[in-house]
Amino acid sequence: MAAAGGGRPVRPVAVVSFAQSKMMRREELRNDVEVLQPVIVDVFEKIGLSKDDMGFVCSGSCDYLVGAPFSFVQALDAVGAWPPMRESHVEMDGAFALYEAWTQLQEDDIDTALVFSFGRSSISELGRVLTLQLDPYYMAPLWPDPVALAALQARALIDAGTYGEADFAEVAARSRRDARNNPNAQVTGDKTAQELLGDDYVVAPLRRHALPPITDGATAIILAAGDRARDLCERPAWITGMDHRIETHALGARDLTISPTTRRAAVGAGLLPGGGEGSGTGGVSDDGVSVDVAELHAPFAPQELILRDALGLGDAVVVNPSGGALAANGVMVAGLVRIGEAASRIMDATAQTALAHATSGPCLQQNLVCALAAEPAGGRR
Amino acid sequence: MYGGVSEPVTMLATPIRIEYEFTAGLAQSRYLKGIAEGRFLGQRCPKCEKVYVPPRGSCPTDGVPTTDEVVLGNNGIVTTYCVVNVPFQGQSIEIPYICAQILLDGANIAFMGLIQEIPTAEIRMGMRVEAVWVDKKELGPTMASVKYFRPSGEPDAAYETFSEYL
Amino acid sequence: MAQRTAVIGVGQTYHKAKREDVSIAGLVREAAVRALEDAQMDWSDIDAVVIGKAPDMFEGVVMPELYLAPALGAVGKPMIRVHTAGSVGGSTALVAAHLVSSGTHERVLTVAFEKQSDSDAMWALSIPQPFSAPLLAGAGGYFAPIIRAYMRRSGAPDHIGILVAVKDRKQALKNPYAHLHIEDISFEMVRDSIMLWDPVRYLETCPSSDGAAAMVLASESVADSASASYPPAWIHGMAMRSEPTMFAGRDQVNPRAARECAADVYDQAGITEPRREIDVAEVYVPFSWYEPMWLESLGFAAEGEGWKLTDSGATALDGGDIPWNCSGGVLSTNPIGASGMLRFLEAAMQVRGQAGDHQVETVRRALGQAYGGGSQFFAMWVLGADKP
Amino acid sequence: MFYFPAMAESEVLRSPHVIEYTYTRSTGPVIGAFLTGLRDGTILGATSPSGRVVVPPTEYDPITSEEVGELVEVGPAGVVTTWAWASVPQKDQPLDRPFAWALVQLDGADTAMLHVVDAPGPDAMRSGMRVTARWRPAAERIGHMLDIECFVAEGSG
Repeated sequence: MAAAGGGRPVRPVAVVSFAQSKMMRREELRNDVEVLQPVIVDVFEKIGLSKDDMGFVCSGSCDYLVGAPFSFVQALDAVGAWPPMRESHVEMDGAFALYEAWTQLQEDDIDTALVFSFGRSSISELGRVLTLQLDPYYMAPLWPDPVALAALQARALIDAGTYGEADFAEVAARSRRDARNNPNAQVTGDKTAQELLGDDYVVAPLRRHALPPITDGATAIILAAGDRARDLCERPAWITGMDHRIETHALGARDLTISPTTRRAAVGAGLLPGGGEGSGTGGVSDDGVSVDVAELHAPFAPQELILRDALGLGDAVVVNPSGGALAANGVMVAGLVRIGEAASRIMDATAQTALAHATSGPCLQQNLVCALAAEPAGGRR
Repeated sequence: MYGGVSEPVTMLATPIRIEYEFTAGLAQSRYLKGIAEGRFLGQRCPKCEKVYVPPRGSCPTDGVPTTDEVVLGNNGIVTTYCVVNVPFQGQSIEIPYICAQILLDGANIAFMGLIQEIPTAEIRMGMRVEAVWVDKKELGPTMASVKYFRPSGEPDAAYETFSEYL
Repeated sequence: MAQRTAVIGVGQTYHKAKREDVSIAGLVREAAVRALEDAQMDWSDIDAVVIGKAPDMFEGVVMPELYLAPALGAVGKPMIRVHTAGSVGGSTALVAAHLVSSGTHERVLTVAFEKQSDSDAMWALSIPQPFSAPLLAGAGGYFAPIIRAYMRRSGAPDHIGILVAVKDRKQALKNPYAHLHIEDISFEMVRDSIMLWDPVRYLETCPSSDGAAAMVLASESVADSASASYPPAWIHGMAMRSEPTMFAGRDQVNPRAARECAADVYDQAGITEPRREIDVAEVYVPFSWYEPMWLESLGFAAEGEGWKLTDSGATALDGGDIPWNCSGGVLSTNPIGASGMLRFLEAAMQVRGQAGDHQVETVRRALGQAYGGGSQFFAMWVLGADKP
Repeated sequence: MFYFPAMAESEVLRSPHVIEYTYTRSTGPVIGAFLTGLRDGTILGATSPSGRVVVPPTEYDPITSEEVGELVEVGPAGVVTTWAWASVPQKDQPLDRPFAWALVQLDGADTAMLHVVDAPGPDAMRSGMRVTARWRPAAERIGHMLDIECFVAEGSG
């Protein structure tokens, strides 16, 4: 009965609770555990559960971001892992921890899972930490910063004739406007794209507004399966499919103007018809994802445009009503927040269907797509 | 190349330096302020009532904030120990020396501490020890304020009184 | 219901203190290519890749799965990176296994590695932190007091640790991949080696190694039709458990997470008497005294009695009824991120009958166990020659 | 202010912290051959079974993961496929004056390589422009990406 080779569930699983810290440039007083703890308390209180009700716990974080090996160990104190828990950790954005929890929930032995992630980007030289993600022989020794790599991608997009700087500014202006309605957002504003184009270049062709902020924060989600989800939540946000794909690390072997793995993941998540591995060449697509809301993890403004094209999102789709990663970009956190925000639109009945996307690595190297809906996808039970 | 001989390159040295601005956080800052005053401050979990030192702001078993502050004793029990006889990077003490788990009076958890002023052969489980601090004017919000622990001269604690902390 | 899942390919590197002949990618590929060859598969046959390692500070590469994706045939596929401290090799295998047992994928490649010689393991494991107490004891100093507590509690005589150290090094001589091959290993040699963290002697500790391990996990239909060199090793039970590093009243000698993890995995496998029903075990023993300690937590002996099993020779490949760590174990090979997976992989090799000179005769069921952190993270699986 | 209402911001302790190590990376045969080539003033690519010439070369094809074969000489000139202008160089970056990051596809290569271009300003840069390697003096080359100090516009010396 399994949906082998794809990301479509046999067993219906839903997001039933979502919490996040107020995202900010710098948590002045609290350390990681102290930022995380109230978020964990909040995510449980929203549905009246406790850690003792959890069948599985999975988290995402990064040792180099924290500046200590085994940094996830102390984070477990914020949960209270006693009696002993079935628990695991990925050195990835929390969205991938949620993927792991979701696959484990496909088996019948557990009904609930807590997923969380945390990161304080302000305490480190963030650009240099992210540089260490690169090939350690050929790329990292040149110390290219993530802005430089995103700028190479942006230039490729401009050269392809698809988009220009005004389009990047439009993405930023809309994100900041929308973020005004998000109490947890860090960067908000009502400047027009025209006004934003007066910003200086950081690494041309990227101006200040096309960059994400540096953000400290934490987030948590509770997943529940089948009837348990219905008992816990009036409008569970059912995960109707989820998939993620990675591209080669060699930037010079990629076409940086497209995101074929985002499209492939959307196919895997059941949002687009199958149609061969080779599909998804970006640009205008006949097959577009049809959802009410999409939360895209695009740390740099041009990347939103690449993702929109990869998914074939039409004008009817509301993109990043939370303000997206341009409004708050907690490293290791922002992807899981996208899933939480998309799920919230279902839970608060502003949407019937939603898509959440998370990314990792330079220039959208790794992409995850999560499909959410007010009804489970023809699931059993 | 170099005098006509050139060995193939087989190794690449990559220096990596990342700087951080560390924040101790609320619980640890409180604890270190206590250390700067020459005393150990623990925190009690409101749920299980166990006293944690050093406190981390959260009860590791209940997952709730630890709220009440508790002033702990200067003395405690060696629950278990080892004698360190291996040099390693970052080590600041001459080997061999004793590294012990110390259960401070009033605390429900032992922490790792250095034992001095006793031959390594005479250390034993259950020995009572006391903290030795740096001079008052040198006290600061750092663990370096506690120089080490030494035998207090009190009678040993019975195994049963600390066996649950092993 | 969980889908039946099996190991259909294994591969590991030749482990050494410094594998100066390969890059990081070269190291992981060496293990992965062997696993694919064993499964008679190609990169293109694999649906997803799950990779694990210990802290990124070892190699100074943040989230190295990004760099390694094209080295491991992952381009265009799902890739997950697991990090659960020392147990990570085991947890990584379990995350991969769940991708199959949940019905998500049919063929998953899982890899774990550490290239410790790129830096210094002692440094990377315990980078001094601001506000924390100065580094007192180094890696072994954390576990030595716990070992002393075990000795006090069980009344075990001092020579037990030496017996384990000798046994595992002797067994390593039969494993061509093992890092340490100490031809003249003897009781006297271990006894007379320097006391590093009293009561732990130098030869009672694990080495620091470069190495990688890889497995191909497959669904029932794939395993049934596989043309692999050896029969599948079926997963009969798998479990993970975690508990906090320290809390009031924590039993650090015989942690509850270890006992509950074992109970869960035995329950799934229908095992009630582990010593009788399991033929061979690969268990994470980085300090020799952890053999008697884990014999107890894993239910092979009653509490306080584990050392008697060791003392009687029951855990030896040569003549024991429940051989432990026939490969030489962590005491002979320790690329930290891969060490846990090596335990899981060696259990598979025993079930599949491919362990060569360190093969135990007729293995129907084998246990693989890994632990990490301050004895707080546990991962285990039981594999069997028959379908569960 | 969650746990201790009396705790003021000024009371929270802060400290600088550094993670620093000089990693020693064994190169293996392919990276080693490439770095040896750089030291000796040549640029090598690897031929993959798919027919691609991969530069800089890895032990595997960057798409198919197949093991690469023969190493071939490429460059030292090529084409900028995309670029970005760093007006404020950051710590440890290759040049201490404004420069361009670029992906450069060397003559004879099928993949582009990340490096930098020394140019008077962004107006001197465009995708498609031809550039060539500017080598460090032979005596200073050690087998490192920066044995190529940077790329410069072809014909600009």
